[in-house]
Amino acid sequence: MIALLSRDLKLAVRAGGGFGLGLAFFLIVTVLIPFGVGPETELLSRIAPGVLWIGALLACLLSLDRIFALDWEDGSLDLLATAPLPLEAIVTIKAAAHWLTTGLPLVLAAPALGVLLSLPQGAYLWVLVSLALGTPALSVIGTFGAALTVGLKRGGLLLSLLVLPLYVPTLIFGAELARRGAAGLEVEAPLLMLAGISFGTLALLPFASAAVLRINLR
Amino acid sequence: MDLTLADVTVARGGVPVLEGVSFSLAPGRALVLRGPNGSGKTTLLRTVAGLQPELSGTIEGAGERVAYAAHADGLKAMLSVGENLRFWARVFGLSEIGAALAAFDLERLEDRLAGNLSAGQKRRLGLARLMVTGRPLWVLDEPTVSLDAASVALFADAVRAHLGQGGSALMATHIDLGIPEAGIFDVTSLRARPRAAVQDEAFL
Amino acid sequence: MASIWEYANPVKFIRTTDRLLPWISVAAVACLAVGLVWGFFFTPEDYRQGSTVKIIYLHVPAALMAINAWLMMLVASLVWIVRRHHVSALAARAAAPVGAVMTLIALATGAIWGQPMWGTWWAWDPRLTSFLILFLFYLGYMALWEAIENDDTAADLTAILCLVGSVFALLSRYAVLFWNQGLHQGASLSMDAEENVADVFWYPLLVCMAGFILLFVALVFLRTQTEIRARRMRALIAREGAY
Amino acid sequence: MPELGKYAVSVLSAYGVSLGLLAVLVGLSVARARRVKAQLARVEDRQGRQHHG
Repeated sequence: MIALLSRDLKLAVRAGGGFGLGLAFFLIVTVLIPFGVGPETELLSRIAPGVLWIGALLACLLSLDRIFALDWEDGSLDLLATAPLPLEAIVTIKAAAHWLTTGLPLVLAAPALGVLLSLPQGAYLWVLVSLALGTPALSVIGTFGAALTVGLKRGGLLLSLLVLPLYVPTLIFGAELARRGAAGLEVEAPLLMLAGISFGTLALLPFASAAVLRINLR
Repeated sequence: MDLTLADVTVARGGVPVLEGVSFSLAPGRALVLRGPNGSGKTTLLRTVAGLQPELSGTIEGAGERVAYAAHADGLKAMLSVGENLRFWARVFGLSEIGAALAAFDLERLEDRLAGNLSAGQKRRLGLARLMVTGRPLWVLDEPTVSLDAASVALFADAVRAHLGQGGSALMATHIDLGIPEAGIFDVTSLRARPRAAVQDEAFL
Repeated sequence: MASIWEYANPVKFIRTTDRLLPWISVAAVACLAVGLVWGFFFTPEDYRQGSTVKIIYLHVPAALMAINAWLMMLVASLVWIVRRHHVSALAARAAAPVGAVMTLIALATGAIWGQPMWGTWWAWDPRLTSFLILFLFYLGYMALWEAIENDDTAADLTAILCLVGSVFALLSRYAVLFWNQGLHQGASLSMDAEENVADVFWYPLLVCMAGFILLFVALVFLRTQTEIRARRMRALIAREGAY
Repeated sequence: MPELGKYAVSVLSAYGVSLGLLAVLVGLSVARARRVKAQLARVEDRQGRQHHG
């Protein structure tokens, strides 16, 4: 299992692995927002938590089709399916690798980009917490979508269409947690819901992803 | 443990391609599948490897004993030869890759990126992968594609060494490998009569 | 005693629904005509909402069917996964566009109703927002059916998507309620049938709901027949090629 | 025609949009049903002749 994880991480950071693309996209989205809505500090600081969440979500979406597509094309997926690893473990590791190469860098970059959006002082912690708690769910849900569309030509757009509605609860609770934290309101409810979604999807969705992958491989 | 197929029917996209396939393969033996293109050899091998379910019949002695190699080698261009092999070894719970590198004359290439190999070298690496799985039953689909005569000889030696250690091999290939332990199994006579796909039967 | 699963046989399904379809269609049209005419011409205005109350005869039944269509797809998907009856999978496929149009009607009428009430075409009211999300789920489900060539693979994958989607749709519903509680305290539109709807509005509404249900059943029967025939045609052509 | 008051446009457009959408849905469903039925009949006819003739 560790072998697969470390291979995926290695591949991501080597040339052509696409590591950093998501991060660059996140940066560009955050830079473009003020051009779109105007430079008014007060407005920016009010929408900053939501913008950071949307940016992270889109950056995440951008790299989903790579989760299985490359292994599908070069035959690795067939070979992995005959390996002594259950497919459930394989999809979980794939999701973990996606999070480590995409989600985690986004979480770490968010405070820096928060500066560009004049994120209020007290909000940094909550943006960080909500993204750290929510992005794993984005990776796991995205892995399910990637498994659904693995054999399809031009699956990229379909993948977005399938995954975006599934992202709604995570986005709502994540952004709400960041917003409430920033405003100094009670955060317990969204915190619990976001944690529940993350752990729930992490525990259950790999079974659906593995079932879908098995169907696509046969 | 023998690999035993009893009255197996395999299907491609739901359409039966081979039916009544029965044979058994003992340790130390190899079996070469013969048959024209499209006769279902690949489908049979994929079924034995557990990548798709058989339509009917029973397959015993496959499953966790299979190391499968197909047209696609499953190599990562951005990893070196050694890294590719070591990865597959670790997936199968092993770590030693020296013997595999030596058997397929890949030692000098160990640190080269797989993406920079020639087609034949890639193929050799793909076959070397079989040796690091530690699995007794090799299931090989056209293993000698893009190999030159010297490499085919290397491959035949590796297969014989594997058989000598009590392993077995089931392969689809058109060339004569010169392996005395190998039997021939011609699938031509077992081709399924043309009929509709199973998922369509309810609609006919 | 014939088992209900007999109707899972495509031929039997087509024969039975062929007999039922004219009756259901006539009943659907009759109910819709009576209910809508009654509601449109012969009900008074609401003291608060004025004549916009007449929109509920479309909005409420459409919203009802938008949700029930998804539930039906969920049940059909489960039947397909457990018992692998092809008719079940095709019925789910046939219901999706109907459900999507019902959702669209619920959204459109909701927005049109909201325009004079809220002074804007669209407000992120929790209920409307939920229907918008449901619409996205319908779109994804239909797109997945269209994208996959192998019929059984498509049935399997869409069934799992429907299952997973149902859980997330429910989660979204709660998320949306939670998300918007701060924005429109108490001001959310109360077009719930149960709440404060007097009998004079309630009876024509019931007739309209019956009409929408019958229309849905008729459309799903018809469209399932079409899907079965299309499947049979593909199977015949494939067999032609095989011989 | 009932007196719809100041909301006439809203009410009428709601009915128009909804009935229009329903009509499109029914129309497309019926049209496709007819088309597929005819195509199937043609294929069945052709195969029937091949098998018996």
